[in-house]
Amino acid sequence: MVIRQSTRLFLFVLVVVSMILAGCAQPATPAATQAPAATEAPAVTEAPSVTEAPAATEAPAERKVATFIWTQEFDTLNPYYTNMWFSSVTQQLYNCWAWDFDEANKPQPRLVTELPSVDNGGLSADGKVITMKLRDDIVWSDGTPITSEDFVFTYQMIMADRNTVASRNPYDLMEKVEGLDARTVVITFKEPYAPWVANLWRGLLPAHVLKPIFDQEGTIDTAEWNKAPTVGCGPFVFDQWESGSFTRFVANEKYWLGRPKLDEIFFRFVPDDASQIAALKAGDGDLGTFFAYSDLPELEAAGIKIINSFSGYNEGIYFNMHAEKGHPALKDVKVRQAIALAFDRQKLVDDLLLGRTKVAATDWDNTPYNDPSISPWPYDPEKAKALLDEAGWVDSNGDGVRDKDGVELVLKYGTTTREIRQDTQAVAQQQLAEVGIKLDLQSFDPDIFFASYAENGASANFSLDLIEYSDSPNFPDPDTSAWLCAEIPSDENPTGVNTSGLCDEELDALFKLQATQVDYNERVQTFNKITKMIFENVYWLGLWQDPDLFGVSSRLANVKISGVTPFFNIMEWDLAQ
Amino acid sequence: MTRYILRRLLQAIPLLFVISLVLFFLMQNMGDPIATMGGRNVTRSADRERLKRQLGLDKPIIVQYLYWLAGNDWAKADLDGDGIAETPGTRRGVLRGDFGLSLVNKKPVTQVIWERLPNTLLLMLTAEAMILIFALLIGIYSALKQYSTFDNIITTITFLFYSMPVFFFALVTMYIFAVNFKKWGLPYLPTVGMFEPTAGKTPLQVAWHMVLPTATLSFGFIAGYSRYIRSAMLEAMGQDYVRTAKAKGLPKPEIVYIHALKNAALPIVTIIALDLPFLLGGAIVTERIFGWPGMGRLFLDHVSRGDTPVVMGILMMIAVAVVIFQLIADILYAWLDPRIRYT
Amino acid sequence: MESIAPPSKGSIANLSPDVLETPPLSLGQLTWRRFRRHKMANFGAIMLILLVLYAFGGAFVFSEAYANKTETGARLQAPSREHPFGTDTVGRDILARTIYGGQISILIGLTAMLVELVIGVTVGAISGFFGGLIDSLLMRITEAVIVIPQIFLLLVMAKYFAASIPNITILGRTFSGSVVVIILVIGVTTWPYLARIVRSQFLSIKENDFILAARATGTSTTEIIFRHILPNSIAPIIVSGTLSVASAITLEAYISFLGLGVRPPTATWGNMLEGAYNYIETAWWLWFFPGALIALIVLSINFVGDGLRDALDPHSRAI
Amino acid sequence: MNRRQVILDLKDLRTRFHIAEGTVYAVNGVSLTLHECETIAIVGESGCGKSVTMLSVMGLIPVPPGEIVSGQAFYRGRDLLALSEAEMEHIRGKELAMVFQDPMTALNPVLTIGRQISEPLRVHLNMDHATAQQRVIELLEQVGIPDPKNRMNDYPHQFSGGMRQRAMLAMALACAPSVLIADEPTTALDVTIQAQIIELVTRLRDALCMAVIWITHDLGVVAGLAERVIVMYAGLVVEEASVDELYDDPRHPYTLALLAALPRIDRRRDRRLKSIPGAPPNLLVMPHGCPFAPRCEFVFDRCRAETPPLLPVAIEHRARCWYDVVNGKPFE
Repeated sequence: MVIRQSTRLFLFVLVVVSMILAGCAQPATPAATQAPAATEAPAVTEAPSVTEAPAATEAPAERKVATFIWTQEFDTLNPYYTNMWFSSVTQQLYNCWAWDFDEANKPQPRLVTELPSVDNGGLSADGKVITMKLRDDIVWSDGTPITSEDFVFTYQMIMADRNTVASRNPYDLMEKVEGLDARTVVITFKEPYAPWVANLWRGLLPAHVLKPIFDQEGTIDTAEWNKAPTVGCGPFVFDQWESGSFTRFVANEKYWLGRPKLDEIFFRFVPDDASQIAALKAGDGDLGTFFAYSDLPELEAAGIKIINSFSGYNEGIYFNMHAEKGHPALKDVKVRQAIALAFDRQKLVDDLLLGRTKVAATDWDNTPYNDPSISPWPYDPEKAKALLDEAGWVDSNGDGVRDKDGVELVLKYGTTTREIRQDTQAVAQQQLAEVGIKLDLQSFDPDIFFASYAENGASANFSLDLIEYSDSPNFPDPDTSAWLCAEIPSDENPTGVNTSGLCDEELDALFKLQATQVDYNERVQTFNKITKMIFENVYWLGLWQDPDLFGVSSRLANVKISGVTPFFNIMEWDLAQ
Repeated sequence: MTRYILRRLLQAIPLLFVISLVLFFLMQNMGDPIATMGGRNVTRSADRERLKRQLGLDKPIIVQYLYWLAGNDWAKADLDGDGIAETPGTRRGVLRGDFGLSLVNKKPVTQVIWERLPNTLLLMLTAEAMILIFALLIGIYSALKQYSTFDNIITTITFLFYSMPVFFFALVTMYIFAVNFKKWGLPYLPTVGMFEPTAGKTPLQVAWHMVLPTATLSFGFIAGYSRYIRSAMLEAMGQDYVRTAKAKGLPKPEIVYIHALKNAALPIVTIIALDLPFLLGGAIVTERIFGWPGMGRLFLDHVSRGDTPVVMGILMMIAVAVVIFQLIADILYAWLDPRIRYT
Repeated sequence: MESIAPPSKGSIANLSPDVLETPPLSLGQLTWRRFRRHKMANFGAIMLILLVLYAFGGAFVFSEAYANKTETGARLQAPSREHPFGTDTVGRDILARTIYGGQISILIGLTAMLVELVIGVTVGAISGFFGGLIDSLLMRITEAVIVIPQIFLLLVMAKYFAASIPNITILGRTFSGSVVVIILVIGVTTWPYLARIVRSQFLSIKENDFILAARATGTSTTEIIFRHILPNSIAPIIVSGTLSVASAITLEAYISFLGLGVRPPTATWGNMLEGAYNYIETAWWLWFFPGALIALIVLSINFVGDGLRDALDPHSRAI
Repeated sequence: MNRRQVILDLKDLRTRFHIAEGTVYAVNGVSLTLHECETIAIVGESGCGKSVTMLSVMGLIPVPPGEIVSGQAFYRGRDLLALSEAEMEHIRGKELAMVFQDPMTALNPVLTIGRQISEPLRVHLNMDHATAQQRVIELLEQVGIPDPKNRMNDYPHQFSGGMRQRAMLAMALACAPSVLIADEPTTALDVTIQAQIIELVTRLRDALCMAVIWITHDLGVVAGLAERVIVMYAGLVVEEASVDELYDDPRHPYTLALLAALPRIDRRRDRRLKSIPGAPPNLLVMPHGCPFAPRCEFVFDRCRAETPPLLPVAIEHRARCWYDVVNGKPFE
């Protein structure tokens, strides 16, 4: 009797618990069994038979596992569906470029026997036709040979209407891609295309895996391979990806440049910087990246080696010089020069970036097209004041802010919410105030800041006067469309990328010219002219060279990092003895 | 009863419809899903235009909503940009169970959510269990010992926890138990993640990693709930029927746990039933701080990339759950309280 | 023989019976008396006054320019005599920033509460008073807002408005436009609970005899609402308004913490925490002071709200 | 003198409540005796300490804020006030049972009537489920609830007010207690039901030979029910007498006033009902002097200075007054 009662005592508690169980366990259980089944199934059937089983028999000793810490999770593992830094950088592990780049950013043939050039007949004299000779020994990780068919298929996939690839650059500039034979790929451009070395074949899609899917579905958007590329062509093969948690890659036994020395690379997704630092210091991670500069001394103290990998990113300020929407002051070169002179960027780099990098002089610092004779504008506030006076901007109403014709020299300065950028804004605000320029600071989420003109993106709609960011998508090639007159965003051209709104005919012509100059030396000449124009007119003001920071633990040996393809020699990485 | 349930469910349909419409419109201005994010490949204006076309983002918003709701397999899309719509759509729409594909990773939204849901449920249900157990213990005890030293101390502490923003609590506990304990050579708790990658995803590892997030999630709620239970119990204990029960010579536990608690439980059960569906959303802040791979982080990641299908999927899932749990709460209430009957 | 306790014990014996009767107190006096007896509420009120003094009085000690003055050479300094709360990532004085940040945080709390009150009371009053179609329509809208978890709605809305509102200058101070956004977003997402409370108050009060009497004498609808019903339902509105200030301050901190809050250089306690989060180990003073201030003000307001709840409760047994 | 055995004997009971505003002197030295099978009535205005006195005896005063300062309550020779809570649990409901004023609130709304009645059976008599069910049906039958077999599964809200009070009675009578304390059990009911309940209690009392303490503010209902009446004012017994004696020969001005306020069909029509001027005293202050003095029409100086003792005024009749209402002058 009493027991009966006491069971009913907590009846309502039980009800709640059973509600939880009934309501929630139901969906949870199938998910728990299904989700792994979906992702693991291919891994279980294929990967172990290829990699793990032999590894287990040959080397019963300890597996060499390296743990990398990424602060963002991959979006997709299909190299053509992503723009994301973390995804793109990881591609060197499980996928392959026709050639990747070494730590000096020199191309290294991987799938081809040698880099096409005019001398070896790989490049036609007019620069339109590129002929690639493939190696004989290249195979996918499941043993299928890699042939010209894969290249043609990759091209087709990029151009297919129903594939939402991230970028068609430069494939939509091509006339055709053909496989002359199994080992020869011929690419024909419509116009001479100078930056081909940097932009061609950044990844390869396995025709034998994806073609059946494409034939059936009409798209490879939803192909399982995008999430679980168990067939790859890199030194490692995809093994497992648990959403929000980790991704595992294991050694590719069939890699033609030799089996990697590590057995496994484990990517851990840690969304939080502080935890990344803690994990690295504790030895829970062997490699991490995207550090705040202030964390560097501590990391080094803990024995982490910091590698500054310059990947062409140069942080700088774009001036809004749009004919109608720009601030009148910014159309005057003297005002722009004054801003350059009034902002002590060297001190900024020394203090906020701990002197780990340099003030950027040009948008092309660290690329092979850089003009080394140019050095940044010095800090000279007195001269800045003189220039502003000269330009007619004086403080006529005594409010501490210069004005001219009733217009106050108040500039809207916008950037993303990244901490270092917001900090820079605060410093700039104070320093420019000293010469009588007032800054209104604004910061935006990246997707709002970089949204297009059509989406009312802050960087594209000319509502800001100073726009700070860094961009170097073609590295190591300096090609950029951000300066072309035709790229000025407008209602007619809602996706334009010229955030300065500047249309300088001479500059425009030079940019168009360089894009077709297949000859390196000629192109360098053109770029030097471009660089000089931009620098002297202060069309762009460099803040700092923005390297990718990698922290590598002392456990790892043979680590080299490239600015373009950071993990180009990942197969040689090893655990230190 | 069946009629009542049916009527309630029918009433929910326009509600969900309005919610989805408003959210969908809100989300259109949330940022450009195609915006480059420090990209390594060029997304030129031509690519932006093409992607907009392919993803249907060039359509008027009402059409986008219609496609989202009812699919577009009855319409044709212009994918090659020649101005002629010739390719039939493939989406079946939410009404037919197709929440679309994530703009970020092209996975079906349902799969994206399923991948994270178990993690969130694990964390949240553990937290909810802790909350219930401790809130009941504390609430009942401090109600029975009203104005005792224990009650006063607990009241002060619960107010402290209740007022402390979650992140502050998380940071302080992390600083003490993960950072400083390690510094002092004490057994320390892990800072982030669901398990040590080296140790693997063992139950022990997961449990160990759940300590701080669970505590962070629980404390505020324990404080809030126990206050609530305390006052509900105090009210119940002051009722005449409790005096009657006492006058009958019933032993104290029976008075407290049957006569008082059963009455006090009514509002408590309602509150819990109404709070439960919000657990599905995970705790955004807690999951972010402790790097827990759950729904809250998923939401945050995808909101920041303007991934409308996933964000809509998460919000609609929660909305549906809330509607259902509200109904469950009402039915439960009727079941617990014989005075209420729905017709 | 029985005897009453000796007269000496009754020291109030000389008082006449009339005096002994509890003198009638106005609602305000009664509330104040009850509130005064609530120890935690008193503590909260005093703490709150101190915090407001800190945020607004501190402005006389440090200028806003000083709060925004960067000194990159002195960044991330631990608390010292010169900078009692240390310095932040660009060498700004955290003490001065918590003062100016406090102003914005308190401002956000108060104005967001006002927005919430205006919407919530209007919707609740209309809904409760008129009933019928208007009521069910308004209540469906209210439900629609409630059904989405607030923090989700906040994030979506914060992003929605993030790009659209420029900086504003009031009284010579420039506020990031995001302050307005945050105020609106918090106000717009928190009102449904208040609306429900007000509605149920209206529903029960409008059935009272004195409302019938007022109607019978031909009192206008507006007058009935504003003179008769609203004053009678003011207690729960006051309590809920008080607590809203606390929750608005917390919510601002949440949004800021998730990177969608008030933009620098305008400091708030919330956005000071955001950047600090990466320095949990290396520079605890970055997060500790703003975090503790938020916790303290929210605690104080909750105490005051609790005290008010007890003091305004007509059923409260305490005299 | 009453020859029956004394079953309940209260001696100088004093109960106070300590609340935020001060101390409420609720019961200020009450002594009374109750014999087996006897029915007494305690009469007084609301707030005069009738209920508190009985709740103190039952140990149902919430402590804190309540406090029983002194006194004894002997039940069959055992001082109830000295018993532990556990010992009291055995007496409450079994030996002493209580029926409360408002059966709506006094019954637990979420438990069935049957279950609530069976509780004392289980607790005190260790009955098993089936036996207890059977007994519940009998009890319900006894108090006149039709179709008890089905009605026992109803919830209180499904019962009418009178039926609820009958159920309350059934619950109180479950273990056949020696003393039944009825705390204004009919106040919330209408007159016909009131009469039925009174009739029921009388019948059950006679059948079970149960002592009954009937607390009421209505002297009218006392007449046909009680043998003795105790009039209370401000936590004090002011008059005590047999029913007839009290009606015929009231000695305390308060009793006089109460009777005057009572509509009586045996009085002349033209006599107007009199209300008692003033309000009951504020018990936040320890009464000094006669507590009724402010409202008394016979008041004189001594009343305000000294509290009168409970003096015998006739056989088995005591009153607490300095004034001899019979002779119209103060006592010597």
